[in-house]
Amino acid sequence: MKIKDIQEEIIDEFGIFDSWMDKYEYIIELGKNVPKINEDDKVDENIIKGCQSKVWLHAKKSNGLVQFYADSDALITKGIISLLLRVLSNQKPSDIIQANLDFIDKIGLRQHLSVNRANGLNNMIKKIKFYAIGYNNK
Amino acid sequence: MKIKDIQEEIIDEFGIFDSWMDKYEYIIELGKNVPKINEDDKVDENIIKGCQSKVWLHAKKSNGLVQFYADSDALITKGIISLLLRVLSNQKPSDIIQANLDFIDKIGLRQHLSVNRANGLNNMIKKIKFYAIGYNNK
Amino acid sequence: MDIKKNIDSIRNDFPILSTSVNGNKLVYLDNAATSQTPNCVIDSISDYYKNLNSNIHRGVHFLSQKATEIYEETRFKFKKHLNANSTKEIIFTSGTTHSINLVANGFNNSLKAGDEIIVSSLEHHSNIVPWQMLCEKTGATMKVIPMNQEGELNLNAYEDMLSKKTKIVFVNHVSNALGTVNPIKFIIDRAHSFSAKVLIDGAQAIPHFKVDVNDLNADFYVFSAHKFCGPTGVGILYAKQSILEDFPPYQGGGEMIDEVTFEKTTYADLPNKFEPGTPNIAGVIASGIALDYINGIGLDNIKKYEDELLSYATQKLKTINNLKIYGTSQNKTSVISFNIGDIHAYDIGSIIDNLGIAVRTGHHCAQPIMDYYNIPGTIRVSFCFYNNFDEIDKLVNALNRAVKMLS
Amino acid sequence: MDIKKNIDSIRNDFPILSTSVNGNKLVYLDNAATSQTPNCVIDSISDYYKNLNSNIHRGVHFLSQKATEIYEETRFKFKKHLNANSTKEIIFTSGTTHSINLVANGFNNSLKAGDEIIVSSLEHHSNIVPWQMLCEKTGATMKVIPMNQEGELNLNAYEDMLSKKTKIVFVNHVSNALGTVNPIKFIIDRAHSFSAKVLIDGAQAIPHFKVDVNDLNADFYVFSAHKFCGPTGVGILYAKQSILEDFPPYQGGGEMIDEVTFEKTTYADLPNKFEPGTPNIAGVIASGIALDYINGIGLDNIKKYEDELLSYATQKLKTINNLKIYGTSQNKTSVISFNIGDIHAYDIGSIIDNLGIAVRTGHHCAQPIMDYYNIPGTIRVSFCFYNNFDEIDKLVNALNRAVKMLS
Ligand SMILES: Cc1ncc(COP(=O)(O)O)c(C=O)c1O
Ligand SMILES: Cc1ncc(COP(=O)(O)O)c(C=O)c1O
Repeated sequence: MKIKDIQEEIIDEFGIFDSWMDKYEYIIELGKNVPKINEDDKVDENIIKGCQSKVWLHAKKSNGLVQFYADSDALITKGIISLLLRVLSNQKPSDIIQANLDFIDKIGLRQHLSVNRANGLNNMIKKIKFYAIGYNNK
Repeated sequence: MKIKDIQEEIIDEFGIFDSWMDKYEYIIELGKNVPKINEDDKVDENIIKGCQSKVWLHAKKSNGLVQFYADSDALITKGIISLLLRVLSNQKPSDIIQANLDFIDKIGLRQHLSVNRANGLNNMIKKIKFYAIGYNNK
Repeated sequence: MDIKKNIDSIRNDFPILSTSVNGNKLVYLDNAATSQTPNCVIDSISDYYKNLNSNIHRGVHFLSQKATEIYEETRFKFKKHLNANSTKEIIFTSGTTHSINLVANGFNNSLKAGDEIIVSSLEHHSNIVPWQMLCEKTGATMKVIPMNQEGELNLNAYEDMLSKKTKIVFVNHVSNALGTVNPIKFIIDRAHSFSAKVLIDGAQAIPHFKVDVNDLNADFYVFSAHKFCGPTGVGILYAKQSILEDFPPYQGGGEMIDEVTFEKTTYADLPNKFEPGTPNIAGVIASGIALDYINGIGLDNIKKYEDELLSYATQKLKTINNLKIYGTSQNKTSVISFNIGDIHAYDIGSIIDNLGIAVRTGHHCAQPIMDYYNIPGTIRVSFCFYNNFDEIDKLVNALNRAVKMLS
Repeated sequence: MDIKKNIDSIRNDFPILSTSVNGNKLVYLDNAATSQTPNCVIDSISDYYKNLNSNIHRGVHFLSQKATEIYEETRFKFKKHLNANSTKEIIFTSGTTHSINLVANGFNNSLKAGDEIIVSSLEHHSNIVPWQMLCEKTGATMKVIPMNQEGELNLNAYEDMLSKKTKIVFVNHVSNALGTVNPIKFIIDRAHSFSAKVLIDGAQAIPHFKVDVNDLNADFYVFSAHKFCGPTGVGILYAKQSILEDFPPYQGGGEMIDEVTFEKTTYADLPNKFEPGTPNIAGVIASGIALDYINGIGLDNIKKYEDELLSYATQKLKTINNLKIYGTSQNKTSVISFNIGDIHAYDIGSIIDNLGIAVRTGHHCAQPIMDYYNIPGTIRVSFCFYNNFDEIDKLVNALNRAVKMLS
């Protein structure tokens, strides 16, 4: 599925919730279902700075697509990561680099989640795009 | 005349002025009539700090009374000095030390003259009292 | 003033308390980070700019004189409140952090390799980093007073580390992360017997109880206006006059000089020597109004009321399963740091924020404490005299709801 | 906006302009010391404390996020206004004086005996004293660009003193005492050809015309909010990113660190590395509103209007017998420094103050200029875009009256 379409899908999903508490419940659910990453990948160089909770991110490339794996010690953060990964994992490097992630604003994440505060969310996106740029040049 | 009585006299004199412009005129007049001090006495150690204009002050003692001599490069300052000296010069050291200079407030000097700003007026009074203390101990 | 009886009228003094957040009425429990501002303080800032605004100390004109007078009256207010000996001992800075840096800089020339300085393990980063920088410059070394599980300092260890090599001891009066009130009178006294100087970081003390620097015999006492209902951008440094006189100036600029030529500059007397440039005039004046305001309520009343809030909240929070409080000293201010099970503090903070409840999560600029407990951070609630019991109930309900969502 | 046509409505934005002083309507001509504050700026401070007040950068809760967001948006406003490359190049300080001290401190480790730094003879004490302190610490020496009777710098002399030994040049964009606009682009360019760094003190430039740091290629550009209709207690430091990255931190504290242990502290990225502790949050946000306000009027319009005020006032003042103007450069802002005969500036200032006219008298924190002219001080009138022609007439009348009384 294309990045744009996945974003549409997420926006639709969030459309059914009336309140932010409900959205939180959903994000937490998503967080609980994120597969744990390998303890070996929880190394310092995979840590994303600027988040209040710890976030580890690493990536692989196969068949021309980039796969991202991420984890966090906080559930809400994990839920957000899972949204990001659902949109950006298993995509072509060039598509990732060019992706315009408007679903974040459309579902109200930016206003409602304090990840933004410490540039956590932006740093995650930046790191994801960095990986994509790296793979694109290889 | 006693310090207290001279102060009363000054308060009376200022009572006849309606406006501060008139008081200024009077103070300036007083300033113009202050005898110049000897150029030899205009030395740095006689300068009083904290005034926007330069103020020199020195003292002598004769017949148990202290005489003060002062000068300034600004006329209004000179006028104010002349009031201070009229009250405090030619008095006994002990009287000078104990003097409660309420005429300054009563004629409105403190509110109206910016000498106060840089503690200039206070520094003058302090220096005068210092001299008196010095002479008192001799 | 009986705060309990007057709590509604006190709350009315703080306009922000009636705003809503995410559709819920704000419950502000992040007072240790910054306190809220009463109308009288807000108005004093507006009044300043509407009637008085002018650069101080050097102007002959009316506004400048008037502003200077009120600025200096404010200095007198703080002198009196702290029971300092002279207004020369009160320096206005831009915050606690600035004050501490000013003091640390003062030791630049006198400290040397082989000297020791002592810090407590309960300190805010602002009372650690400037001293680390000083050690780097001078070659002095830093020793750390250890703490125990209750969040109290180990005074035996402190006594053992004192020696003739000790030059400076710096400890907070109250820990911002745990609320522990440290026995600073004892700490100061022991340090003085080795001729060491003592800086007390009073950022978390001044808002909550009366402090007498003369009685304490502190060499330096520092705090910020924004923590006691004052504005941002103002700090107060109390320091003994004799020490300030010996200290080199910290920053150079206008007002702090007596005469300037390109060959040589002579410095002005205290306190101006340490206040170069245009100060935060409106802020300083408003800080004085904030001081009047808390004195109007009465610090003894504040302490009594906040103690009640603390014990009510502690008892209520303990009803939550697996809730663990960090900082359980008998002598503490109205701060509670805790975690619930192994739920991340940040998850809980986010959810209760959505319910309008403002708390702080994280390391509270006191990483060494977190390292001691081996946790990434805590949830910290911190009360002010305008909080009420109802808000504590709301907090506990919100926490219960968050725990349910996150388990 | 045509200021002349809209002057009444502009004046209405400034509540202080309708206060009276000693029974006369205030005529405020001390704008170079500090400018007055429009309602929108005053209101932004009240609004902050009523709706938003919270400590920034580390809180997860709504208020903290919102305050952080607006604080950082303000940084962006200044980046854009100055045409800087990145918000990392904009540091908020407590004033110009603080900014200059921060920069001088940055050279502590790199400057050494034998190095030279160059100052202009037109500087404010704030741009002299910190560098004298730096010279004392490092053994570097200071050279002074001489001035001429018009109050302009001698650029030939400047070029002659540049050499490979020159490490830093620091000059103001506009002299606060005389109003001279210095040819800083040339000064920067020449300094760079010797790889020297240049600090421009723009305290008196930012309020009066547009400044583009990229075009100027300044290494550092500093100014204060209170000079362009903003609040007291806020300074802005622009500095090239690469330089700031190399600089050691100035003060230690919270927010400026990445990780703290007692063994070792790692510093945060720019700009936080230089903003330890709780900043003047309300003040910074209000400074952004002040910037919007002057941009709303338009700096080109401001310059044009103030030029008219300057030439009208200059012409009017010249009608007074024995009035001598100091600072007669062709390129100057709306500042006029003068004396009348040998009447002391302080006498005149006191009398016209009584008539409601606020001017500054004295050395204006620029003693070296006074030494050059061999005078103790001047009377300085300095205009802002909210002044009008009527006020200039009042000034001249008051001066005439004072002269009559004092002769
Ligand atoms: C040219 C110049 N530099 C520096 C300063 C100092 O600014 P502040 O007092 O805001 O630190 C001033 C203000 O008087 C100034 O005019
Ligand atoms: C104990 C303690 N010290 C120092 C500080 C730093 O104060 P400021 O940020 O006002 O400089 C704080 C505030 O967080 C504190 O709680």
